[in-house]
Amino acid sequence: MDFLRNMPFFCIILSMVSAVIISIMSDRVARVFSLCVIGAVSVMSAITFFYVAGVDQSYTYYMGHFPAPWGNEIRVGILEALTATIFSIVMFASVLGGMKRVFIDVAPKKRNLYYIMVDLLLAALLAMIYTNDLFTGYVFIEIMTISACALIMSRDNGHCLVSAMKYMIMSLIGSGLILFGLSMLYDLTGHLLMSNIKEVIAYNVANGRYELPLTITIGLLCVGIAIKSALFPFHSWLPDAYGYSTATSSALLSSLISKGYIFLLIKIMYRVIGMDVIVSTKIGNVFFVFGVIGMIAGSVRAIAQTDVRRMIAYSSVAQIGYIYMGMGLGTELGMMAAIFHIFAHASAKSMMFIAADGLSYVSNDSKEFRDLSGSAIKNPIAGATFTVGACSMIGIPMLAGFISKVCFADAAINAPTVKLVIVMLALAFSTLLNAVYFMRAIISIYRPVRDEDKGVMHKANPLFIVACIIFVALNVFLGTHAQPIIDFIFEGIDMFA
Amino acid sequence: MTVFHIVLLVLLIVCAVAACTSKKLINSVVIFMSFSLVMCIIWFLLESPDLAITEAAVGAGVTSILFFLVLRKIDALNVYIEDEENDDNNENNLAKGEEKGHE
Amino acid sequence: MSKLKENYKDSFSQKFSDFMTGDLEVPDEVHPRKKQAKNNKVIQADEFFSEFTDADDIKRRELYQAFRNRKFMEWINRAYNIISVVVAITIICVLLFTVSFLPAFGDKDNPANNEVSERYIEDGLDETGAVNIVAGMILDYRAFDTFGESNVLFIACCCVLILLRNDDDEPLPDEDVVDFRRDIILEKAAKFLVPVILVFGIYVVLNGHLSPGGGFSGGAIMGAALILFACAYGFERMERIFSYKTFRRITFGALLFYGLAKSYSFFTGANHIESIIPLGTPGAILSSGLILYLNICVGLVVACTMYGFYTLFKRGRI
Amino acid sequence: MLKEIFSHLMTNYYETAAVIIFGIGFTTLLLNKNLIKKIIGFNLMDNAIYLFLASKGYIESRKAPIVVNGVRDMEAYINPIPAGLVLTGIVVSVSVTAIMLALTVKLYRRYHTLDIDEIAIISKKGGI
Repeated sequence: MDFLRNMPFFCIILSMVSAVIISIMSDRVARVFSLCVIGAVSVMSAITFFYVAGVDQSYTYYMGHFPAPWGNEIRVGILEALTATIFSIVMFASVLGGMKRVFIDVAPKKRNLYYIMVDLLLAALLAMIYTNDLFTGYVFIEIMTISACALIMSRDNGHCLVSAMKYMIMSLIGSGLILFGLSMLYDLTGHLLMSNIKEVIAYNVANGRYELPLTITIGLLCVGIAIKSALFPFHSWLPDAYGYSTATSSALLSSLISKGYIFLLIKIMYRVIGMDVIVSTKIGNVFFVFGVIGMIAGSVRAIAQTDVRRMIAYSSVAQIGYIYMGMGLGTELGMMAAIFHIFAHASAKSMMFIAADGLSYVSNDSKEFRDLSGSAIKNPIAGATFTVGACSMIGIPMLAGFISKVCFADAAINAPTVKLVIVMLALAFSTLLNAVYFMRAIISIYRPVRDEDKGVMHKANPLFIVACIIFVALNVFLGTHAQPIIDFIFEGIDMFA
Repeated sequence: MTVFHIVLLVLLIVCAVAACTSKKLINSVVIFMSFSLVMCIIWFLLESPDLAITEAAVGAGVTSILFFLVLRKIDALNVYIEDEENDDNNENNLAKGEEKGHE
Repeated sequence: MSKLKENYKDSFSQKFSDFMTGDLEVPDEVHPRKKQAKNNKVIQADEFFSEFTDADDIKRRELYQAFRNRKFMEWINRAYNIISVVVAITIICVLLFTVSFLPAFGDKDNPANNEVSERYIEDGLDETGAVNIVAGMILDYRAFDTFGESNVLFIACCCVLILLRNDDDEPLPDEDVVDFRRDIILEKAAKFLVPVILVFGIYVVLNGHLSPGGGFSGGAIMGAALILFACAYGFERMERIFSYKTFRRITFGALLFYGLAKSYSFFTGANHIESIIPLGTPGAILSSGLILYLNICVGLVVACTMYGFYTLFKRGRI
Repeated sequence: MLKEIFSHLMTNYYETAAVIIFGIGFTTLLLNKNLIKKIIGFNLMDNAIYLFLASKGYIESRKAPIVVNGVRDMEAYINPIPAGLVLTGIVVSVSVTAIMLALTVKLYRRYHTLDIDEIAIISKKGGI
């Protein structure tokens, strides 16, 4: 049992214990310590990824002295390690980029509490990616919900408190439904460990026992997670939550938290209930329909926004629709396209929130398009990052968004013809809508500045520049070196079951 | 023995309905406290004493204290919630509640 | 050509170019002049809010009433109520219909009574040393969940700190002074009750692995004892024994010990190294390995958090 | 068909009661606009789910899972797992209730009302 196998365990425990340690630090030390922890976790996740890719099969790691169905267990595969690496890199860059804004928005005494939330969010994300036990997943869903709510409300103005309350109400309904589905699943199968549940469910389905309760349980779990990850009909809390909180919070919320829930849903589909049972219950079509409607409705609402952050928030409603559409196709290609889009959207969306914050910092803290005009000339780094993020979301080649759109089209071709037509139409129409509102944003930030305020070029602080470079590098890497990542995703999916 | 179980469950449902439909906020909080106590007895009947002690100490104890503190903090101890139709009645109550708070 | 017309302002091309450049004319009453951030200082919510007099409240309430009383809104409210009742009833019927298909309540050969619970009951005493199998299961078999669990409490306390804690330099809220009237009856009762509750709480925590109870319930009882003491004797005397500094140190120490002890046992378990923690004779107080110390840590965290909730809600400062 | 369903419901009467209370909590959440009532609705929903989960572990005529004078065979005790899960759940619902109550106090200090719709409209139009 060589030493490298302990890496995921070290990541989770390090981020949890560091959250406890930060509680007695001052805010400056807490900021640096939290950044080091996130950096260390991303390095360790990369090491785990290369180790698992080398060994080429997933392994389980006992949390405690007792084997799986009795004690807790985490299971490390290629897909989990890849997701953990990309998520921790995105979190590192988001926290680095938004650091100055956190020190403006959050009250002086409460900044180290903010960094406790960031670390526990990382711990919850890693635990949800790696866990092989459903109830551990539920406990860390709760930690993620509370820390996300704390990230929203840490900026002390009226809008944030109202959106935090709305977010709390919607998420608690979601986690209530998840716990209800989980307890019914426990009642039907007697296990909480994912692989054991799958065996008992396969046995039940084989000789037709408990047919109806299983479908209801799948329905409860899927609706619960859809509410928490803001799929189309349940997305009313998302624009306020992302639009008004500090830059780092909205970057973390939009790119990591909703993706953590979707990753848990993929794990439930493959490892808890089994892909064949899921396809037979036709739940995929529900995701497909809501995903397509979400794509169109999210983009249409984004056009009508005059506030740049609410526009980006509505566009992430559309992108979550893309992911659910990919999952709804039901084929392995569709799932691969959905997972790649999780990575592409995570890197592009947080980049745009951080860049939008840099732009509004230059145009006296106003987020309206009217005041942002010409801000990209004053703050070129933020302008360039915003443009790269927007182009990646539209799907300009050489960037991550383009590859995910190609994967979606590729998956649609192999899907049944009805879905093929719908996907192609939805892709074309939604890309056009994306282009309209993102181009408008880019045009307005690059408009020539009126002569009287030809202010001096704003020198962005070095940390912001480093964060932007990491974001652009990650996006271009995902865009150009996509083929190895797609192969790893395919291997990961086979290893997942 | 199951009759006792059923009686407690019916009492639980009655408490739940009463907690939701009661007009005064303080009534619903007190009824919710009794809901937790009945729940504590049910845990005991379901042969899980750990849950009984935890529910009694945490559910009935601390949650109710927090509810009363919040009601005290926002001077809503005597707020009377009408149905949506006659909202104006609710206004002067809130206003009345406020004056009493500021005396 | 359109520029020559005198009213080119509302011609289509001008509107479209306005739309493209985000220059939309926004009527002033939709976006009333927002209060500019004074010299970019972070505005404390209450100080910003205190400038609104009661007149503003009533004006704002008319704004809300006008919005609500429009015919259109009445229809929406009635429709919303009907739809929500229908949705709730369908959910209840669907769930009741599923409950009738679930395995019967309380019979022996339910799928839930399989080899998992069999090992907990039969080997629980030997492997964890805890007489109370539930405590053994929580703090040894499935310890990772419970570590996440005490982090949920810690994070909830941080949330309430973010929301309700006003800065130390701010003067004590006036109701704190007015509110505390020496109540002889409460004081005499507390003089007798507080030690009894505290001893009972400590008993429940220490015997967590022998009798029902354990970290969570014992901690809540100790928290209740602290709350009663603060109620009866006021915050000044409480401040001497339990200030914010001790609160932070206790929470930090307990959770750090819990984290390190549990990561030691996870690490030794995963790498199949024999852990050096003795299990002791079942039934004795110092018996079941780490469980007793973990119970004490969880008890301390829960007691501090419950007391912290009380003081933060009561006067915004621990 | 209906008779058979009703007889089944009578056998698992604990789960039926739990689902009814879940429905009551859910209705309270949807119908009431007052924040305190919504929080009470949440607590009802959570307690109902824990009742549903804990009643899964109960087995007729068996004792609580505390080893008494060395009796260690499985027939004597009920299933301990749901009790452990519900213990975790109770603490989760207390923490969530504390956070939502703190939010309610902050919202009341700012908007002087407990009606969430009124708060949302005022915060959108009033701009604070």
